[in-house]
Amino acid sequence: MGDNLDGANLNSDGFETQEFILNLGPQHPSTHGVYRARLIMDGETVVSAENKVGYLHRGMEKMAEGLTFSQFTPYTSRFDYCAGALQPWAYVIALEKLGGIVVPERAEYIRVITGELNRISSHLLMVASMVLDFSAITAWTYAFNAREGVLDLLEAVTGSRLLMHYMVNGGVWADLPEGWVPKAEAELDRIIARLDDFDMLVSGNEIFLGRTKGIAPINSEEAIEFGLTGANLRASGRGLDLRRDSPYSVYDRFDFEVPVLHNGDCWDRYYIRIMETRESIKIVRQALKQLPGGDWRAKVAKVWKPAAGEAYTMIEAARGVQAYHVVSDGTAKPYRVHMRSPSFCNIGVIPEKAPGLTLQDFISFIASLDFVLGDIDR
Amino acid sequence: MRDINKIAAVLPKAEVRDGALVIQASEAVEVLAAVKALGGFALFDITCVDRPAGTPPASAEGAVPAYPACFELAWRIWDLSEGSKDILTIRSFIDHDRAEAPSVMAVWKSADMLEREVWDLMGIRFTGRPHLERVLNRADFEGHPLRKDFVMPKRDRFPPASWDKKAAEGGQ
Amino acid sequence: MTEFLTTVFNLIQGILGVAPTTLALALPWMDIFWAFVYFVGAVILLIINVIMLIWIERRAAGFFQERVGPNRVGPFGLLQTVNDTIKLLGKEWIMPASADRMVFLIAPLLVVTVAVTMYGLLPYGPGITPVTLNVGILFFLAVSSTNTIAVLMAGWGSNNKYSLLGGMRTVAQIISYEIPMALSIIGIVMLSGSLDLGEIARSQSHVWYVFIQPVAFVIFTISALAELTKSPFDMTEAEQEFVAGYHTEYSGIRFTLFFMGEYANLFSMAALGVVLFFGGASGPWLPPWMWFIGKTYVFILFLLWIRWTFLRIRVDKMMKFNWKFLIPVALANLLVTGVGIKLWQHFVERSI
Amino acid sequence: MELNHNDPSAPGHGSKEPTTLIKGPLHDGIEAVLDFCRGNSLWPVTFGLACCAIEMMSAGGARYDLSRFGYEVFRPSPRQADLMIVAGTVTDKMAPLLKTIYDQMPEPKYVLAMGGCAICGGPFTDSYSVVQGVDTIVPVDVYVPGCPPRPEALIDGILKIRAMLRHPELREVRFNA
Repeated sequence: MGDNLDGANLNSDGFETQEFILNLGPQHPSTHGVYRARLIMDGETVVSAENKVGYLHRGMEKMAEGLTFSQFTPYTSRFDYCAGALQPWAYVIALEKLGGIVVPERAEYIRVITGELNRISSHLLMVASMVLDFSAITAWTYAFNAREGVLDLLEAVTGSRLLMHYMVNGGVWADLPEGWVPKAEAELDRIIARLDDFDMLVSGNEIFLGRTKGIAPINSEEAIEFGLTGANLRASGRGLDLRRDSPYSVYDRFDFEVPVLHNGDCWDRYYIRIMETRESIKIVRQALKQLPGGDWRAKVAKVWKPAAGEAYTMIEAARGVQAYHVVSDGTAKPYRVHMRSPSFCNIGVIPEKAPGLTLQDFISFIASLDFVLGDIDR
Repeated sequence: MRDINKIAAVLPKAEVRDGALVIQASEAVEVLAAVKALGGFALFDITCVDRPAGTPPASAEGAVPAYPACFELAWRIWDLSEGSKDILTIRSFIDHDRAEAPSVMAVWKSADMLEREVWDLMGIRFTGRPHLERVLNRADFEGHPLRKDFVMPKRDRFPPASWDKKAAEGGQ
Repeated sequence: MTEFLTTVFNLIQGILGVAPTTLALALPWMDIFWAFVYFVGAVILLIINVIMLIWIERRAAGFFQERVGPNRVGPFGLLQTVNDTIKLLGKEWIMPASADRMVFLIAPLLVVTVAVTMYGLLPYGPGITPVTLNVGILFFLAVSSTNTIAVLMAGWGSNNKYSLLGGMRTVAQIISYEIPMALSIIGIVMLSGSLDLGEIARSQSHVWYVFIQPVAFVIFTISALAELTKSPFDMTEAEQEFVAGYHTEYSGIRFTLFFMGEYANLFSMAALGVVLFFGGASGPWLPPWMWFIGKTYVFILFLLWIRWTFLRIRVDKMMKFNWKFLIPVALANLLVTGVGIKLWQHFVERSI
Repeated sequence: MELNHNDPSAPGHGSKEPTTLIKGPLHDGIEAVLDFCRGNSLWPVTFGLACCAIEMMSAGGARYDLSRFGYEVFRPSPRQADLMIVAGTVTDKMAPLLKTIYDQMPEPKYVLAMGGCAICGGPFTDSYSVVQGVDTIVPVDVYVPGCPPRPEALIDGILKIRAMLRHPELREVRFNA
């Protein structure tokens, strides 16, 4: 221990205390991947925290410059790997904007269906891994059971469980399989039942409330100041949701609510995911009802060259507002692709809010922010 | 979207070009603070495009005046006001030789992570802010990968010899 | 089956009873001989228990989590733990270069020693109490708290921050929760009028103390969970915070010893609960020792049920809960018990 | 520190001599029993890097239930683990730490490279910051291809390690290949 003690000082009782550095991560059970926090601790209290990320930096933005526009589409799903079907959406919208492609209506509906299903699976993963940080392994399996149901549906459509290369430039990669719609409707009931099980087991649990209520509250001004988006922002009392406020795709045709909670503490950030999951299920049900026939993919040339220009598009992804800045110089390869990742901005709030939390609170805090390292590090 | 011309009217140092505000990089703090004072805005993203001399600059509507070689740095401001959830772009063109811009961390705290990212990947040095250090790449990484003149390091099957014990211990 | 087991048990008992005389051992040697027999018995019981308990824990976890659990090695996966233990025996021993050697090495041994000692005190049935002490319960509590030292030694000796934090937490937790546990036991002692575990068990021949002292039972269960560092009080390991707590740096057989100690303590603590609240080895039809083991396992399953349902509590809330709620309630319970006993003696017993 | 595990003289490669007091058939017998037991209780270290880690979690979940084989004991501390599942892309920044974790594990230890990235860099093999396969850092026993591999594939990969332990001749194939 002796070598990284930062210096001794006296506490209020006159005892000599020493602060020490604790490296939480990159290999740590509760950092959800390779996130590392460099904590200066006084006993079990965090004095200051510093984000150390980049352990999963794969240099994808640079790689995009060496690939064609459509070759890069599958890479986009590797950014936020917990929501692999939802991820390429902003990118393909950017491409369609650049190339002036009109997406068939059926494709838009299928995108909404797969995207929302993917949001459900992503939120379930978030609540599951959050309760796992409180060592609730049983609750974790319940959430994973619910998630498996969603993944079954997605797999039938996209052919993959996690990283779906499904949304492509001009539509979706394939049509819905035959007989999928009634199956999906039946499965959604089961998913809701499993979600209710989980909700009953965890949400009202006194210990869970004790560990999340009032921990690291972020008010809406702070949230905006730090660039928080998505569910984290909505848990802070600011009901911003691009799906409702600036509808892309066909979101203006669905009737759904944007849940808002006002305390901005860990419990709110947790519970808003459960609420959003229910809303997403609503959207999927409506989309399945309204699903039109027709084509599912616009005609796009194999060697596709958009006009020179740039597009900046944003969608409401699972972890917040995600934007793509795609610059084209008129060739088949993108000149520059930049992704504004919600997780990267969300973790900016950690150093501000961490001081004064105990280590256990810090764990619930970072779990409730729901970041994904692929999204942060790119 | 609020009318961009109205916004520009209160910002004496900005001109409207291609649906974006174009400013001198050195005035960024002033302009962004003025935008923030209008209320209902949040710094959403900082993007940067490297445009070496000779490449045709491009923008959505019409062409950006041909700068010889520049970094096209853009602050993307999210308009949060009711009913309009759009992006206000404040752009500035920075010389290749003096890749510098003032930090807007004092205006919006979300700039902290974003500026570190732009520094790491694009090599724009943001002045007037603490700990501008690499955020994604290793501390001993050479170059800024998203620049167009970045030379891909030659990689063989084996990891580079630059790993030392210090890196293994996680000390940066 | 039962009769067969009883016969075998009696046979062993007979042989052991005869053996010293046939060997014509002098009296002090006889004591040592018996001590050795009890020691071996306790160790065997401990090992069987640990194997069963880990299997039960994993299968019970599977049951609660809508899955199967280990079922490949042996029938129903019964030999999974044996398999794991043998594997751990064959693992490399690692000691960190900067560890405090002696402290690091002694800690796991101390854990098992404590566990074996506690096994020697339990009244498994009439005539099968290895060591009868008239201050049994005090000795039991005293020995069980020695665990604290072992954990602190492991945490300190590893020279690892996670270990040290985990160790310190455990010390704070175990020491604090000993108080409500002792207070809940005092009520039982007042009712039975004895500190001897066997005597306490026997005094429940009419009614189990769980019905007379329900509050004490709840307090005992909660503090037993805390003493055992089982969820929701599993602060020691707290893998989501402290990687593996005090045994982060232990590998191979030393880690196994910690693991064994943990599960052995689970049994002895549950057995203590059975002695105090469920009439010990009493019961109809079956031989007493079977009743004892059966009751203990039911109690263990109850503890595991709690464990697999709840999440981990926050460490400061745990302390607050102890000092501001559990101890006052335990003291109030003590007061009520004392007054109740006095009133009983005054009105009921006198009238009889 | 040049790490080159294709070099036969490097530590961790197949050419090392066991140093033991017991020799001959007794030693072989003990090793056979130990290997059997090792195969049935490969405890993985909790170590997820990227996308594949989510599938690793799924494998531990109720549907795929890794616990049937006794492998569900995910140990957070590498000191108590037998198996490192490299689930995801290894970057230059992460690689020294990965090596450290491998070094912290007690022998005998096994490495499973899960997914294309861990095998050879996968789709990111052209990137400036990605290690071209985890076998350039640590010796790998089993490769499970896929992007990401399904949980069944992961379980099959772990069972391949078990098969390798039960049939030592398979190990020879690996080292001679």
